[in-house]
Amino acid sequence: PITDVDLDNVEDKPWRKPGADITDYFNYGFNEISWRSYCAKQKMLRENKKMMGDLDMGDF
Amino acid sequence: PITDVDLDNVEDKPWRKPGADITDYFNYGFNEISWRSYCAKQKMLRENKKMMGDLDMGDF
Amino acid sequence: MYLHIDPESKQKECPWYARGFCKHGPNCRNKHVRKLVCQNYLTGFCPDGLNCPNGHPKYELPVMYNNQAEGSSDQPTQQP
Ligand SMILES: [Zn+2]
Ligand SMILES: [Zn+2]
Repeated sequence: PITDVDLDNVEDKPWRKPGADITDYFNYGFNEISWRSYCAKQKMLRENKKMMGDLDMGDF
Repeated sequence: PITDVDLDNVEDKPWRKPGADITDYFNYGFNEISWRSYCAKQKMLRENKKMMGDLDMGDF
Repeated sequence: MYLHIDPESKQKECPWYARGFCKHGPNCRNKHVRKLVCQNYLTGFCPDGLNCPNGHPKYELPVMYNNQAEGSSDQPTQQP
């Protein structure tokens, strides 16, 4: 999945450089912060769901 | 918000059709069942928050 | 923009960028198609699916890219 691309592993973060156009790197108006929180939401909801799968969904 | 939209009111549920990709419709690995329970939970949280807002939050 | 990359090769939409982020930026071999995001899909569900005028940033990459989670190459590996 796309969340495997860790921004911290991208060397020298070219989108931060002067003159760089952040929209060349991030689509949908994402920036570094909002992209990280989107990825966090993906992980959280997917892990939650896995846990919920172990329970009887009828409880919800 | 979209979490208030009842899936039962969505005509012909295109994501159920053969060949349909459910991820075109549902994000975060949701399916019809888990999305319904997520919406119910969100609604509960919103109502809780509203109730709490009526109390003096300084007590918390 | 410096077209040191053959524009002919930019015909294919970049699957990483379509999912929200591509580390190759302007040097990517694939086309970066800018879109508005669908707020419903960001919330979790959009009844319009493929007919939605706004972008649905998917989580998974297409199968042929799955061995390249880091986006190390923009060329798809041909699966047998
Ligand atoms: Zn790209
Ligand atoms: Zn949409």
